[in-house]
Amino acid sequence: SAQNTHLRKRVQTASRGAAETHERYMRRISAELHDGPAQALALASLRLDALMRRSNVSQEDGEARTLRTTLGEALRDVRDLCRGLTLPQLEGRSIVETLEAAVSAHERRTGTTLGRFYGESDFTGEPVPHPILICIYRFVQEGLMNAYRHAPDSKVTVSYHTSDDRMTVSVTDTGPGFDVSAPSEGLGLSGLRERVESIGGEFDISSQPHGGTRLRFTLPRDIYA
Amino acid sequence: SAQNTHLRKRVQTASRGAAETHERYMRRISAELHDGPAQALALASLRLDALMRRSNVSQEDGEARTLRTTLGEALRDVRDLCRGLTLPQLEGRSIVETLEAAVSAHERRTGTTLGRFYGESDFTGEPVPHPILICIYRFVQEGLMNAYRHAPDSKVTVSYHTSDDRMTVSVTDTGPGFDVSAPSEGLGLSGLRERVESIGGEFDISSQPHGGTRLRFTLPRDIYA
Amino acid sequence: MTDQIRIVVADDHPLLRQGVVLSLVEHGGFCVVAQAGSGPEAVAAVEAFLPDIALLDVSMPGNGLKAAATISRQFPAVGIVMLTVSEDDEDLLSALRAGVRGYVLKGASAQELTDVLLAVASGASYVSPAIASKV
Ligand SMILES: Nc1ncnc2c1ncn2[C@@H]1O[C@H](COP(=O)(O)OP(=O)(O)OP(=O)(O)O)[C@@H](O)[C@H]1O
Ligand SMILES: Nc1ncnc2c1ncn2[C@@H]1O[C@H](COP(=O)(O)OP(=O)(O)OP(=O)(O)O)[C@@H](O)[C@H]1O
Ligand SMILES: [K+]
Ligand SMILES: [Mg+2]
Ligand SMILES: [Mg+2]
Ligand SMILES: [Mg+2]
Repeated sequence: SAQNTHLRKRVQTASRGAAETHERYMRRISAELHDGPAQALALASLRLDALMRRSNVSQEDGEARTLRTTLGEALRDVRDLCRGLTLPQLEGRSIVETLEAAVSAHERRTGTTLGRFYGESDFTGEPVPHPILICIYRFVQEGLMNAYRHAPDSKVTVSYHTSDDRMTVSVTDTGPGFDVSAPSEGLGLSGLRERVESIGGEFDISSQPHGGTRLRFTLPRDIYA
Repeated sequence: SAQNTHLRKRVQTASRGAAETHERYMRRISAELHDGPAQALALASLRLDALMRRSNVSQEDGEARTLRTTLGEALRDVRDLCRGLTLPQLEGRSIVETLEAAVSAHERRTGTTLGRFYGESDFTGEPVPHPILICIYRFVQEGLMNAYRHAPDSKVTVSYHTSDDRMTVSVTDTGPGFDVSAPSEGLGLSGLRERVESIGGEFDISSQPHGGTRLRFTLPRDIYA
Repeated sequence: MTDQIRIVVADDHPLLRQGVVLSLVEHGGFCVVAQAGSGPEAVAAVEAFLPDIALLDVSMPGNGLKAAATISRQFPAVGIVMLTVSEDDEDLLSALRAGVRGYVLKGASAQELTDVLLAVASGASYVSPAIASKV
């Protein structure tokens, strides 16, 4: 019915709105971290270095070195946090470009090499709605980070397929697998499910001890095209 | 129709899920800042004097003093950011308790005193869903912060009314007002509108130059009770 | 030395805890009788050593404020000082009401830290003006 369609649209509009708002908050936090603590930490490290160099005991002083290392690590933490918070510019990109942005960022940061399997049929018509690109990027980003942390040294592949009525993105690894029904403190997978379902997609994890892990994100074509 | 009700439920479930996920991410960021950079900065501030003494740098040394100030500012930034990110425990509270938590936190932080006008009929039946308490808290928090920043030295009041079929929370100030149709870089008001509408509420700003500002959040009873 | 102030230091951040301990040792007026990395460890250390002061991080596993409440109930003679990143926590207010004698904001210099500890050891309370009006 018309009212039905209207409500369905509202589900999607509300969820997409929430997703974009979330990203804007994240961007803001990232900017505040970048402009405040990150600058101050960088400055403090530099000043400490200069002071230590100027004085005579510096090079052998264990505590001074610990302090410098600690500040350096704090700065790296803040930078990593900022990076995780900020999305690259995705608006107007295709799905394959979005996947590639996430995959190559991960390769750069971790120094690993990933497998790609992008179905030939990249999208060529209407631009894909921004919240859907955001969701795809976050899905790949979290899937790859999980593989990196929980399935190190395994073969990791990102793939993308389309059919007449849907597209599917998956992240697979050949690592140790895990019990998907075990309760977890992690935010990653539950947050992803939330995101994917809120834009009308399906989220599926298949994993078993020693059998590797596959995350799959399926989206009906009428939602993204 | 049944399908209609089903979809309406989905709008609400999706939006509430997104709101809670958002808060969980914020809490996570806050915890990471607290455990990493905040501790590192605290250590540096604590040990700076001893290090300077050992390195024969005087306490009056200009560079050492700048370093101390820098460390202090960085820590204050981190502290402020953490505070804005973390919500107090709201689950199981009533609406009036939630309002009071936001109002008294603001008073404590700013050293100001606010007016309250809480309608007599606080909620006494079923617990109010957590995402709705979150939304109420964030509404009051942002409304008060805006009044503090953009309408300083004005009289600020938080009020809460209920009627048979709805509740209304508002934040009013007697400050300079502003042109609500003017475009703005701020996230605060647009984020609030997003939040409020996504849980099925209505968001309304009324303000005019020299006429003060009132933010109003109305929620139908069948959504929160 | 018999006139040293005996103190238990509890914080889950090992580097910071080490820095605190070092600052107290350098000062000369304190004897760190035990270190702890969690609330329950702190309570156990207080029970074992009955120090003059317990310096407790607010956010550590097992919750520093809970440990403070337990210590204040079971060992009322022990002066409790909280170490915290943020002072305007609602819980901190109730902790102060429940017998915590002072707090030190992380970011303090060694001098500020030892000043508060000395004040508390001599029977005074240290509460910042911002929080004092609420207690
Ligand atoms: N690819 C994987 N291989 C093996 N185990 C995994 C994999 N992905 C997730 N897990 C397991 O599932 C748990 C939950 O994952 P989730 O991403 O939700 O949380 P997390 O990665 O631990 O933390 P975060 O909140 O930072 O994502 C992980 O702690 C891990 O035990
Ligand atoms: N109570 C108020 N009195 C006067 N002007 C206001 C008030 N609230 C908002 N404004 C005006 O509306 C603008 C947008 O508000 P909004 O909360 O969205 O952004 P902001 O407060 O500037 O930044 P932030 O993103 O941190 O909230 C403000 O910049 C200010 O000019
Ligand atoms: K703390
Ligand atoms: Mg994860
Ligand atoms: Mg604002
Ligand atoms: Mg701690």
